Amino acid sequence: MSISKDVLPGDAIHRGPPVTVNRYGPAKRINHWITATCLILLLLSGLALFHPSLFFLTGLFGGGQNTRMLHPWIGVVLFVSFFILFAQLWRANLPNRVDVQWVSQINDVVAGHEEKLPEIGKYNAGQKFIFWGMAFFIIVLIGSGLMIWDQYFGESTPILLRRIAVLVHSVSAVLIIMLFILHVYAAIWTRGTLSAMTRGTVTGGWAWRHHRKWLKELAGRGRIDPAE
Amino acid sequence: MTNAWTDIKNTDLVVVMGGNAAEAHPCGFKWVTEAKAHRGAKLIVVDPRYTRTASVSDYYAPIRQGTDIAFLNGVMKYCIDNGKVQWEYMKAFTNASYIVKDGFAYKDGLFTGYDPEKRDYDKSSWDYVLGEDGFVTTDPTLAHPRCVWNLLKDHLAPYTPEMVERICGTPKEKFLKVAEMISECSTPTKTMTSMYALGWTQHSSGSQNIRAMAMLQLILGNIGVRGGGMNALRGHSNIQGLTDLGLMSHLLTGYLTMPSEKDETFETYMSTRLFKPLRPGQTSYWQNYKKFMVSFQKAMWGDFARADNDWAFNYLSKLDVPSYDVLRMFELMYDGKVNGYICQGFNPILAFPNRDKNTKALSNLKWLVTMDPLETETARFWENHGDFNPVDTAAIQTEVFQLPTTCFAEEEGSLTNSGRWLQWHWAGGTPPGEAKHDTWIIAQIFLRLRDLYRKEGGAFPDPVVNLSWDYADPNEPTPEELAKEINGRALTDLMDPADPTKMLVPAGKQVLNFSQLRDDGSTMSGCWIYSGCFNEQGNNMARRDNHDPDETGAYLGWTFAWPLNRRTLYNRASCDLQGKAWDPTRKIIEWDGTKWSGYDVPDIAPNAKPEDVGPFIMNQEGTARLFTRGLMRDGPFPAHMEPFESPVANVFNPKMRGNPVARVFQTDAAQLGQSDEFPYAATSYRLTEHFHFWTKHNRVNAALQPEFFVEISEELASEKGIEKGGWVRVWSKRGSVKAKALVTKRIRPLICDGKTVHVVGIPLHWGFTGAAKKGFGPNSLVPFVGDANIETPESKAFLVNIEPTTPPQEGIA
Amino acid sequence: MMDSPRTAVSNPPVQPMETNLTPRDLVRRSATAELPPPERQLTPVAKLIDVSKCIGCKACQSACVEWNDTHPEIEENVGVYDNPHDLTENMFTLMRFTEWINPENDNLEWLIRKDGCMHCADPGCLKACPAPGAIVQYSNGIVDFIHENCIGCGYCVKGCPFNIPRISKVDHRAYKCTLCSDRVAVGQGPACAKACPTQAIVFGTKEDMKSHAEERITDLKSRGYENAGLYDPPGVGGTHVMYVLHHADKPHIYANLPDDPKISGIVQAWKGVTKYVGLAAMGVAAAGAVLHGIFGKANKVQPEDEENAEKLVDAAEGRKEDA
Amino acid sequence: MNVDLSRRSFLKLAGAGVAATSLGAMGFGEAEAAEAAHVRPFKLTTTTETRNTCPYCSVACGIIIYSKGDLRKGETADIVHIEGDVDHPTNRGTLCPKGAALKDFVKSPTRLQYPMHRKPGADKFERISWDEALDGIARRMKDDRDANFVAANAKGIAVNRWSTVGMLAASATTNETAWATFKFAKSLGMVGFDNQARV
Repeated sequence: MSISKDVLPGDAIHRGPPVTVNRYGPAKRINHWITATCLILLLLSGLALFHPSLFFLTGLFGGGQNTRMLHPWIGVVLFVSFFILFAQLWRANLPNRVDVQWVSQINDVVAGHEEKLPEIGKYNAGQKFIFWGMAFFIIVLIGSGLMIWDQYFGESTPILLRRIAVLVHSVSAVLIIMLFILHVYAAIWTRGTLSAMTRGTVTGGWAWRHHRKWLKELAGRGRIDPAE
Repeated sequence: MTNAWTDIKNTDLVVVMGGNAAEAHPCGFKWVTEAKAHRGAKLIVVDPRYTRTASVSDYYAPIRQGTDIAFLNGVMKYCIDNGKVQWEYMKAFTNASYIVKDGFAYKDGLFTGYDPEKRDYDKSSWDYVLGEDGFVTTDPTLAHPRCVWNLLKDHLAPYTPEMVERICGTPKEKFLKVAEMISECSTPTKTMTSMYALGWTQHSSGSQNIRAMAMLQLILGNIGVRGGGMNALRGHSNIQGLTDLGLMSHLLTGYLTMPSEKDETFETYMSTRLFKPLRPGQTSYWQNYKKFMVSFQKAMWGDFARADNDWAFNYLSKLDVPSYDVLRMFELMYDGKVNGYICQGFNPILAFPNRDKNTKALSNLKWLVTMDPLETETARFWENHGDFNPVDTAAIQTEVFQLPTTCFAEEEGSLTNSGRWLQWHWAGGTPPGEAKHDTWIIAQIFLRLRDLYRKEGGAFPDPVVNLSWDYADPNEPTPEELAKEINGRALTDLMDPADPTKMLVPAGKQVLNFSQLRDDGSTMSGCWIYSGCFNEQGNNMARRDNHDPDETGAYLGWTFAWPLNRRTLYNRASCDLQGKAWDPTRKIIEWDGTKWSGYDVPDIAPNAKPEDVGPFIMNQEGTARLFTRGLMRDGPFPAHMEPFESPVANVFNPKMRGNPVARVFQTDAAQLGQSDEFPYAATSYRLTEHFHFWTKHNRVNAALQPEFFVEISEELASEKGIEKGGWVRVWSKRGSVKAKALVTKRIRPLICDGKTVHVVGIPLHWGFTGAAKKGFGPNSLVPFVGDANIETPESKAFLVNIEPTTPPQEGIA
Repeated sequence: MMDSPRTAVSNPPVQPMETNLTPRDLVRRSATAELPPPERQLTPVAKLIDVSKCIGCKACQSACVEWNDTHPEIEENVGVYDNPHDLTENMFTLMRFTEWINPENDNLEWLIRKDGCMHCADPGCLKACPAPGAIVQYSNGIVDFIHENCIGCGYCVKGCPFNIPRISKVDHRAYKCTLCSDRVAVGQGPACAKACPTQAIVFGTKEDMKSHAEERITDLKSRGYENAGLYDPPGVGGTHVMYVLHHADKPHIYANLPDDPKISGIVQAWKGVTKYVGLAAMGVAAAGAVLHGIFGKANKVQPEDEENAEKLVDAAEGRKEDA
Repeated sequence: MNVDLSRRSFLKLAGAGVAATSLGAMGFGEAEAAEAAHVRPFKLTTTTETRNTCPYCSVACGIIIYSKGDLRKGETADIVHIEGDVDHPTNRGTLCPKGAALKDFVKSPTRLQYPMHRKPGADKFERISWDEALDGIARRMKDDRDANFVAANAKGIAVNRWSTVGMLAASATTNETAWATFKFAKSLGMVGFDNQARV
């Protein structure tokens, strides 16, 4: 059962040396980067309106009026973009028993003692956490964001709800930004990860080290192409 | 108004009945709030609706529309029964002590002498007993059973609080509370002011509504005093001026009257107007009628009005009917007897009763001229607007000329306000397009007509070709020229009658005021009561000194008030028989032993001794009339009469419909509805956001009150299944309108004579032109009957039915 | 002549005049931390709305539209007198009508309240505003929107305890009553107060307005309104638009006038703790990441991992070939 | 004539009012260094003032018309604002919702600008010249008066009645216009001549 969840269409191993593994195809990578760009733009434009000391960031968008106008539209793009990604990745991110084990050994994770951890499928619990966290906050943000998108929906909700919405929106924004930091940092800290979203491939060693179960499943299912 | 707007601050009690001052006259109503804030004055509102005036009142009592006389008679009775009368004032300044002829009586809702065929009274018994000296016999003790006071008490006897409740639907305890508050003003140091408007006039018994309150005010001693009076809040900026200047069928200027066919010669005309005093030593100012009349004729026709041609008396029309008022003219038009009509800034298609009849009447015209700064429904009466004006355009053969005029902002001249102030204003803007001043248009038509008569001759050209028109530029007389003509000037040197060597006014100079007018043709004056407005001192209407010594509210240096710059009429009555102010804190004028003087221009000869000369100098009696003899067509006392369309019968005479002497044309009689078919009592009114049919052209006011609606009670709404904001159809025997429903707690059903009466309120500001949403006016529903004395239509009380409906259709049907 | 309180003692000037409200008279400026204290303290002003004198004529609305050159829409009648139906970017003030049956005597009272900006001493709109200088408060108490600086985010709407500002659909800027700051700056009172026929609206120094209110309250009490009082709610630090109410014990009967208005706790949380904690949290997270990056050991793929992978692949290939 | 009025004397007169004390206390009048506009620029600056009277009800409130351009100097005057006249004893600067919006009446899109004519049966107005309109009206009036004038009654008494053409006079024209209109209508023997006071 777990095989079908962990192995996504397009995942494949190229024989080496060195061995490389296709982790994300071009469509997913473009999708990811659109989402990421949107998130960064939202982060910048949102922070500009979040605290006066950051208002200067509106300059990046051509002034306050434009920032106010663009932010919700970028949000809509992000929402759509993210959920196209979501539709493709959610199954691989369903939690399983191994995730519990992984979380219980979080110290080993942080310390880099991966040899002590169980073998991981395509995503570890941390990645899954980020995935679901993103999904959750994006829904919350788009929902609360629509309520305070005064240009179109200003009068469609009562003022109390709008006040709650604005608070929820900013709290969620803070949390998603922290999630974002974690995501970025984890990608950097775990060397070799970035290439998954740039070239679309990781090295066999990376897959062996971090997602051995996924690699084994790929190998087991014969998803191996000859080296170029 | 007998008093000025600014005088209302001096009152102790404001009674708003027959009007809605806060909504229709907000800036005048300011003075009510001032009296409340600074004198602790109280405000009473009696109205079928809880209006915005009521919202700031101290006491509100509901009343069924058209029953004000019963209410006021009830209050008078309450005051008399409880001794709340200002006895000294009433005895000295009214005709209470005058003895009335035997034979005068009142029974079954009718006075003596009623002829149902003619719908008129033989008024010969409605008169005083005259002594051999020609003066009225009086009984100052008021003991004589035939004196006015005792007849009045008899007349008022049926108007008990129970009867008031039965007729008016006003709960007894509310009526008693109002009566008690009013009766407190019978002391010399407490005054009440009456502020009324079309809520009293637009009834078939409208004149008697006002009389009833005037009588109450006389009994309480509130006429002529500061903070008192009868204050008619006139609706338009110069409606007072146009009436003063006699732009009415039965009038000449200054309340001189048009001759009738009975006035065959100038002598007979004058003989019925030079009223002799009915009591010794009284002024009876109309004895000067001839001076004003001759001066008027000289103003009209100059040298063509001479002693040897009876001052061109024959140039004037002689009426064969009491008046060719608007109702009669539209009746004639409806009958095809009128060919042409000129509407100078008027919108009869929305203003006159029975719109359907008006539309047919206008369709019978050969031609119609409208002069207005704005589009009017009248100018476009032939244009189909779906349900809003469902006419057959092609079938209407009336030719229409629509002439664009300037508005207030683009013209100069004076307007007479409700308090009789003539205020000059200046032009501040350039007229749009080719819009022209009314005077230019009138002059142009006149000059063309005069040329045609000079060239072609025709029917009696004399009054036209000989009309005084000696203006610097005949094409457009200037406001100053016209104002000077109204004031009048000496045509020959005027010498002092007391000292023939002393010249009062050299020939060609403006007279000081009407006291200098003569009946020998040596003076001219367009309108005697306005004389003094523009004399050798200059344009007094443009004066702007707003000082008010001792804050009496008089403002004598501000513009000009007629007559003679007098601000409070009958102000002599503010003093007792010794000439001292009834209330020293509210002095207007006082007698100092030799003359009258004070804050206002005395309304009496300056040297007239207080004990000798009565304060009501325009009356033959010198006193005010609680009993009017034959001067009013429908009775010398006000008696309860139902509206022509009433939900209940007249309790005094169930067979009597409406005012028994009011004129009803045949076709209109057939269009009167019955309460079984039309069970609800409707009334019409204006709203504070709008001015008639003008402000619907204005985007701001259109936004403040955008769409036609009717107001009904929650009870009627639930009975009829009508929703707040839903569409309703309201219809009478004469027409049907569609409106939004405004369901409110401010209208509650009344119980009258045991019957539940629902009131339907219909405001009047919408039509099919302008910025606001298209709508209807109440006049579609109003019956074509008028007041018995003055023919003002009964727009305030009529019957309708109501039901929920679908929205009206705009497109051409 | 002066027995009546009224806003205007002289007609507006037409000669050029210096404005009396300058940027140097600001005591608060939205999204601006370091505002130099004003060189002078203007006398606090206030508009007093005596609900008991108001006749609901809407002259204030009309005068407001004309002075501010706004263009309210012509709407429909929906069975009420309130028109337009709500405050809009083109209608800064609005008469709100309530038909209220007094439970004590069963009498109908038609309560008419002029709604509009209250010019709070502690303005929620200004607190919420993220755009520097879009909302300012002068030392005389006027809270004004500086439209050039407004970004149209609508935060002021959420910040306002009275639900007053409205965002224009056309230029996307927030609008509300300015207390006619342009008129006050040349010594004139607001257009609404000048127009008000009964002078139910008066304007002057806040102190004068309070003492005038006292007179009015005394008068109302003498007429049986025992609970007459002044509405100058302390929850927002008092206001520069105050009401005289006949029933000051229950402001809510006047078309939901808040009984005890405060800047919403939610808004306080949003602009207070969230802003600081949020910023701190994000900062800590970022800093933590950086520190961990610098001082922590990166999780690197080891050569043996690559070898293992190759072995795995080879094994798998082997199986494949074997098969 | 209309602008040199008693503003100053009036101010002196105005001693103890709420506002009199208030406005002085607001610091108004102190010279300020020129600074970038902050509040909206005062829009009546350099306009021309004209005293007028509100044309609606007969409280007859004093108003001031503010225009760009001065008629008295022969210029075109475009009305930009209308406000209550503080010097007026009745309204003291206040105005009702109608009066306060007078500018929009003057500037109404449905203000008439040109003489228009509707032919019998036609479904629209057509623009005509003033001369055409005035000549046409005069001709029609003369023809009708000549045809239907009643010079005398059965007894041979001159009655001079013309009842087949009527006129309604306006309720908002000046007294001076009314007097000219009165002379015009009554000299023609037009008996069906009434005004708004009737209703």
